[in-house]
Amino acid sequence: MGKSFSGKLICGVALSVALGAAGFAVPAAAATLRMAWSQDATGLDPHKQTAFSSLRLLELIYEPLVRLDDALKIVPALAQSWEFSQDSKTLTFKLDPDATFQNGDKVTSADVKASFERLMAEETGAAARANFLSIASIDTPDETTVVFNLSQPDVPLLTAMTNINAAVVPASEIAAGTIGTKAIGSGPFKLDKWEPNAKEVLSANKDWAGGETSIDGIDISVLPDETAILAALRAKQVDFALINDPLVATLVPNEAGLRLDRTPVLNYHVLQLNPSRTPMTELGVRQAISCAVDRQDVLDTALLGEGKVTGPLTMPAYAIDPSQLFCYERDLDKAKQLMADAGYADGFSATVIAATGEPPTAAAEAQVLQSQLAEIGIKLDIKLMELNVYVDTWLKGDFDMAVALNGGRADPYSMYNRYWTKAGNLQKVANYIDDTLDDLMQQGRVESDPEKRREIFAAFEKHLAEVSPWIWLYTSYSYTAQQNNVEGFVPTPTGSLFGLSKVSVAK
Amino acid sequence: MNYLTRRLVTFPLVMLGVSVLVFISIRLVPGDAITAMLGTEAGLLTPEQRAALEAYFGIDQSWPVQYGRWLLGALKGDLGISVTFGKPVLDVILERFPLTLELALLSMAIALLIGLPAGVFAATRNEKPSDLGVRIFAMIGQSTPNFVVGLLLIYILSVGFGVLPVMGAFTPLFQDPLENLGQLILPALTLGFAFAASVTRIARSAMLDVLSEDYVRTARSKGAPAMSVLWRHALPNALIPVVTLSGVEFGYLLGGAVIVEQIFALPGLGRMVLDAILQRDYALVQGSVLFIALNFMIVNLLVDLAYAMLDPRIRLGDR
Amino acid sequence: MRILRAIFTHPSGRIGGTIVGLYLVVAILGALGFTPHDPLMQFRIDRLQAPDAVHWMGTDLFGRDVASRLMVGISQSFVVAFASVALAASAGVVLGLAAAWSGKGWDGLIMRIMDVLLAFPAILLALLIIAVVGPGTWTSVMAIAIVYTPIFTRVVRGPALSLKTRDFVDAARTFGSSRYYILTRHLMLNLVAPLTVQVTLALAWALLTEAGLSFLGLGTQPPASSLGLMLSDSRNLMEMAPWLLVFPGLAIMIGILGFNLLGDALRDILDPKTRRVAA
Amino acid sequence: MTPLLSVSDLHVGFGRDPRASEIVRRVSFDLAAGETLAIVGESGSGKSVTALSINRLVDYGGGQITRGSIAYTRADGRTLDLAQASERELTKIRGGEIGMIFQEPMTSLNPVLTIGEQIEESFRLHRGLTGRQASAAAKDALDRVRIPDAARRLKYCPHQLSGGMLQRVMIAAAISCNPRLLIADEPTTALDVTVQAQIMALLAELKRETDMAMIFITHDIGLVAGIADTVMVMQSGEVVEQGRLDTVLDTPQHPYTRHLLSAVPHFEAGRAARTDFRRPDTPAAPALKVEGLTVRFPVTSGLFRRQTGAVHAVDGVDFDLMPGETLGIVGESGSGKSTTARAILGLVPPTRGRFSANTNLREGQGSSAVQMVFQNPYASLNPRLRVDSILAEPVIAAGRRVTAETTQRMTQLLERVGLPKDALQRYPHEFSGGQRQRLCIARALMLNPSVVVLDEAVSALDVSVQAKVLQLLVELQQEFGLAYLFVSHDMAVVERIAHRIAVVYAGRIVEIGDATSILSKPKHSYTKRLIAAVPSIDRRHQTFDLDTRQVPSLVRPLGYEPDPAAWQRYGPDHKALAEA
Repeated sequence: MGKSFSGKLICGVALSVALGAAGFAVPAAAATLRMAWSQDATGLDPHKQTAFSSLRLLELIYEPLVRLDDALKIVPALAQSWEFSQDSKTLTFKLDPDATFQNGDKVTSADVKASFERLMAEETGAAARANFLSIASIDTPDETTVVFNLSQPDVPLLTAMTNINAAVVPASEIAAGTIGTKAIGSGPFKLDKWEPNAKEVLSANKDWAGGETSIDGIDISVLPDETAILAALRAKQVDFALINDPLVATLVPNEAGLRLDRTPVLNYHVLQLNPSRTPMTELGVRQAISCAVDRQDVLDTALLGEGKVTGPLTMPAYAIDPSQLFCYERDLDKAKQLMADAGYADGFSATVIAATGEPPTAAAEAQVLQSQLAEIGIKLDIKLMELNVYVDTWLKGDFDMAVALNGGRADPYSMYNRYWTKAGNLQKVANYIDDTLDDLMQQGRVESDPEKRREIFAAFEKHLAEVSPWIWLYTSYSYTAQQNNVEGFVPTPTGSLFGLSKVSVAK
Repeated sequence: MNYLTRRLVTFPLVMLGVSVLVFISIRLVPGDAITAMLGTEAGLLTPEQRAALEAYFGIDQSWPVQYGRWLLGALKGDLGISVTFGKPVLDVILERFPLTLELALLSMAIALLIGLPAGVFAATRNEKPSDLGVRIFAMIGQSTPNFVVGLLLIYILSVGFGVLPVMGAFTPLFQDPLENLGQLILPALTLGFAFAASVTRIARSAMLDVLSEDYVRTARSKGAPAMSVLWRHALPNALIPVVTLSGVEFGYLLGGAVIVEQIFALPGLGRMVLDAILQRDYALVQGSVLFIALNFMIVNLLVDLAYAMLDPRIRLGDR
Repeated sequence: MRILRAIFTHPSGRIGGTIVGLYLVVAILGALGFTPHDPLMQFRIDRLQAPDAVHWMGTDLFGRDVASRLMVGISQSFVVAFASVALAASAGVVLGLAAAWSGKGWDGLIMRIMDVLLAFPAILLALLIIAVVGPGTWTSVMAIAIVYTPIFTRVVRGPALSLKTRDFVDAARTFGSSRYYILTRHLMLNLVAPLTVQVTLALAWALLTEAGLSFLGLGTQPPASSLGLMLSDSRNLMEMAPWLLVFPGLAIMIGILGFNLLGDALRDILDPKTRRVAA
Repeated sequence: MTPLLSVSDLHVGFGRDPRASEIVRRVSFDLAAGETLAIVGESGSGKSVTALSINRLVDYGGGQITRGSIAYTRADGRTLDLAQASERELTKIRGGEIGMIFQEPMTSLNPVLTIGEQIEESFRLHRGLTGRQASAAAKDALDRVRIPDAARRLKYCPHQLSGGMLQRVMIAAAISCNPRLLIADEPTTALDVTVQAQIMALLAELKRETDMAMIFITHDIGLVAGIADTVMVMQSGEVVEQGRLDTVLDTPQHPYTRHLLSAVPHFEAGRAARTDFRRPDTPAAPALKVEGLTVRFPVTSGLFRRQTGAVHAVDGVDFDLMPGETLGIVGESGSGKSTTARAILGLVPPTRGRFSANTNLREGQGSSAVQMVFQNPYASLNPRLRVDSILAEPVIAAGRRVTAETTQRMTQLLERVGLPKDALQRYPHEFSGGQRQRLCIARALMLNPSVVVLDEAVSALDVSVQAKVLQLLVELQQEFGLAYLFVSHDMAVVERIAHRIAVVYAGRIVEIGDATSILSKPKHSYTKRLIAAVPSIDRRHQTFDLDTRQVPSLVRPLGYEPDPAAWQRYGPDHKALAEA
């Protein structure tokens, strides 16, 4: 009777294999770009969404007035030109007369005004509002001219306007209350279909004022496991992919036919200390921690060296060579001395929080830091938290130390005013401020001369590194992996995928 | 039937318990829809902005009020609106359910097709080498975490053969059966592997028990040939524990195979609930957990019906 | 000790018993710190070394010795598995006995509550519990225990209901024995056999569940190690350093195999019904 | 003429090394066509293994024929050695030429198949019948075993029929293909006396109708007296005596045969009743008095379990029991005799009625004055407790401390019931059935009770052990002045121990009085039927009449009350329920 069993068994297996093989995808050379990422957008309202993953999608659909290019220079988007008044208190934009929304309507100054008013209205609940508080009123002298009247000089405002959170949306959609449910922008792609956490289908916007895209559309699949993304690339199932985990990204170049692009990004990895908690209240202790951390070693271990040690300022225009900063060369003796001077010769215990998988290297970073700080007697207890729990804890400032990946901006003021000004919204997270920091920030805000600004912020950076409320570690890369036949993608340090509008897929 | 009706009466009670449990536990988890959407940027919100968002997400009222409102809606068939999908929860669930159902059915089919013959075969070879072989294979199946199986399958197929089923998408069965099967076969094999192992073990031990029963001896005394003894007399009696196990496993699978869906990027129920929890989409979590619980209980009911079909003592007696 | 002898004369019991015994020894050695290297010591220069004479199972991303971490990981996984199963079994015994003995109202209430827990998707239940309390060894223990409690309650209640009608319980009632005496001496003592079997099988499942939770980042917290955590940490390094996946993978498979074999053997030994089959 | 079956020097072993563990040794016998051989023996004698070796079912139980031959003459005259036959040949012979019926009809039929399917199977296998032909044949087969309404019963499943009916179905299936040999392995042991009589009558009739040979295996030598031509007595795997029925019964040669015939209780129609107790003429305080005991179980239906009726398990039972006296309560399964006993011990709540032991204890509570010994010594001792804990339990339950004195009493009692001294430190499974029942008796006596309720206390024991335990009970009664309430279905056993007898039928006492009087001159029709059904060696070659009456249903509508009992007196201590 054994025979008939095994017979059935073999039949069953053969059948399923046959069925399986038939269903396997054949790599197709369509003009539609097949793309994969592991984290999906969480919503469609460009004013409200702040997650990187949402911004990546919305940047393809909506447009701001101006945008940043790959060198972080401000270039036209919806606006063809702009200028600050002499006193830096008015900012005037000229809109592209060809710009149209995907519903066919022209993009007018009224849409811009309505968009910014929506952004500024408290009932909208837009977090980005904090960056535009200096806007006092908006005038629309004609269809293509918008004038922003500012309550005080605000040089970083223009940089803030490059963010997709300042996207221009149709006034009619605002009135209809459909922002966030329908995505009608003026950008290079139209969103045809969105299944959250599964896939997006985008098609090229033929009427885009920015020119013609060379692909017909983009099919985005959400593959939550990045090894699966790699497998899909290998099987030529995906043309283009975003990769977060350096451990996975470094495997891409080994594969013939695949290319990996990496761009340094503005976001920075940091060990946040909480200076409101003893013993981090002591300057000596914070400095000791800064001296005890070997930033390059953390980078080499947790990220396999994929990144660059950085000070507080990550944008090339302002960043200074880290070697000029306080204790960027590891100095254990100094660290021990500082600890002893602060009265903690025997060290202390503290808890460090980190988010699971956000960034993917968080747990590894925490472990290396734990091992390094153990050498000066600091016993760290690692607490990994689900991202939301982490955010909640972080916002309450309820931690001794936190391993974090914080967002960077092209302008130092917009990047840090929330933390290192006396009125900063996130002072309760930063828990440290002194007059020097606040003064320098206020100066930097109103100064429009680039050279003077650079000096102000160099002083700011040095001081910040010296008082060490946080231990800045390094910046990492954003990775895009692609088949060799995908051409023309230009990445930017903001991680934007806007470059996809220039991409073509060779047959 | 009496027994079944009584089971049906307890349905609403259990559902009520599940709904209270999920309602409270999801709200006890730190973080809410606002932090889920904004991340650390939520710290930039003014109190007014926060209040506006709370009202928008429907979390501005006290828990009892929220629960009452939700329950009233649920009784009318309205499970609320998912904030991540911007659609009624029920629509979202029903979109994801076909995949989960099909995956569960497919894995069960694989499991039964392999497990049942293997178990019966092993039982007839009790303690002989071939029996030991089947048992060890079964145990390996049971003892390998399914994410290991899944990752290995993907790795071997993509590196070794350069082929891979399309991931991240789901084509409904009736639209393109071949593509549909291609998408589901690997996850189904991954799930079916462990499931088949359990079926093999249960079927083997149940068959061993039944083969020592008096009525099997009676059948032999009537001159029934070995095959008839095995399939006609013994198997129907040995099926009850197999049905129990299959029911339980199937019930669990209908709740979505979170890890396997994650690895194979399948838009199934399990991943949807996981994402809903991570994004604090309260209405979606509540609705889908309730839906999963309902499925589980319906499957249990079906298992009871299957018992009745298999065993006249249950069919005809009033338990 | 009779039972030990019985296990080691049973063919699959011998294999299972040996495996579990070996693992226990390794776990105890690991817990006591008798490992080839310090499992937490990071030799970061030697990171991702393939197995060699110094590091028998290679080193991980931090240059830690995989063999040492495996030993500690086994003991950690065992602690989670044993503690959660012990908790679930005790809760199951108390609830199952209470339900079986008191009957009617209480029985209904307890079993409905168990139905609620059973109907709740298990992994989500564990996930929610961990999210509320925060991850950690004891949270995992609690979460796994809560998931398994209804199963143990059912395992206890069934036999307890039938034991309740057995002659020796009737006999005890004719003497007027107290409820406590009957529950402890007549019911509980006789539940030891079915419970033992269920416990060994649940241990195997608990090991798997711990691995699954770690895969989702909710299990044991680094730098401590557990089999599941080692496996999930290694998944993105699978190609660069396959030994990181292979050794913990084999360890978990063989461990679960051991528990399953032992469970099967105990079932044969303790269950008079299958004993008859063997005769 | 060659015999139908000729077994010579049969050895059967079990386990990994069958030769080392032989259960059956040196068994030889011949059986001619149409003859009946009875194999008699106690448990472990190898009688069942011998029978199972003939159709080689022993192979499936892990056994193996290690030596000897089983020459079977087939219908065409060829002889086949079944001990060497291939499985293929055996499948043809099983069912087709050799039929078999088993002890437990309840478990020997497949619960998931209908009666019809199971009978049809034989026709399909051996006669090649299918479909309607097969069902017609199955219906005929049921008719043959006198099952009324056969066509409808074919669709029944086993659990819908009573044990007696099922055994007839078994017989129908076994003889459906007119086998030349029928092996019956204790076919009536699990059945009530009257049902047993019916089955025996059926077998006898079938034997007359066909030319079928039969091997009848039993532990009850009295049972075969009516049916066997030759008898073979087995003990510990070997044949100790064999010969013609009369020869063996009248002039037994082997001591074991003699022991079986003499020491084992056989029914003697009241001649063997005890006479060592006389009720005092003047009214004295009874050890136990039961008045109007009624136990009803609610019958519910519908969603909300509304009560729609009641099972009248015990309906107005009265009796009293004097110190030093045994009252035997006799009846068949479902008659309410066990429920009566359990109600007295407080294990089931009585609906009505009073009973008082001669100590003032609360009703319905277990009391130390009344103790109980259960039927199954394997089930009534907690397998996980040591004997000392088991014996200590009543003492602890009574709220007393376990002292040196207690231990002393344990040892004394163990010695008194005939158990070794070291028994205290052992577990129940280390004892044989008889020893365990002695343990139960010792436990019941721990608190010096005045009344002991013995519920089928010797029914599960081997016949020769029964006799010894009965003897012990009698001795203990005389020694401690105990009153026994002895519940049993076995008339022969009751005869040996009871001073008075109460016959219970459908929840009521139908006849009560002096044991000798009732057993020798039964008055109630049910008592008469019961006594007529008891097999005995005295009733050699006597055939039983077929009687297919069923016990009436005890379910009554809500609020039903039976008529008050109308007694008719037949002597100083003998009364029976008046019959319509």
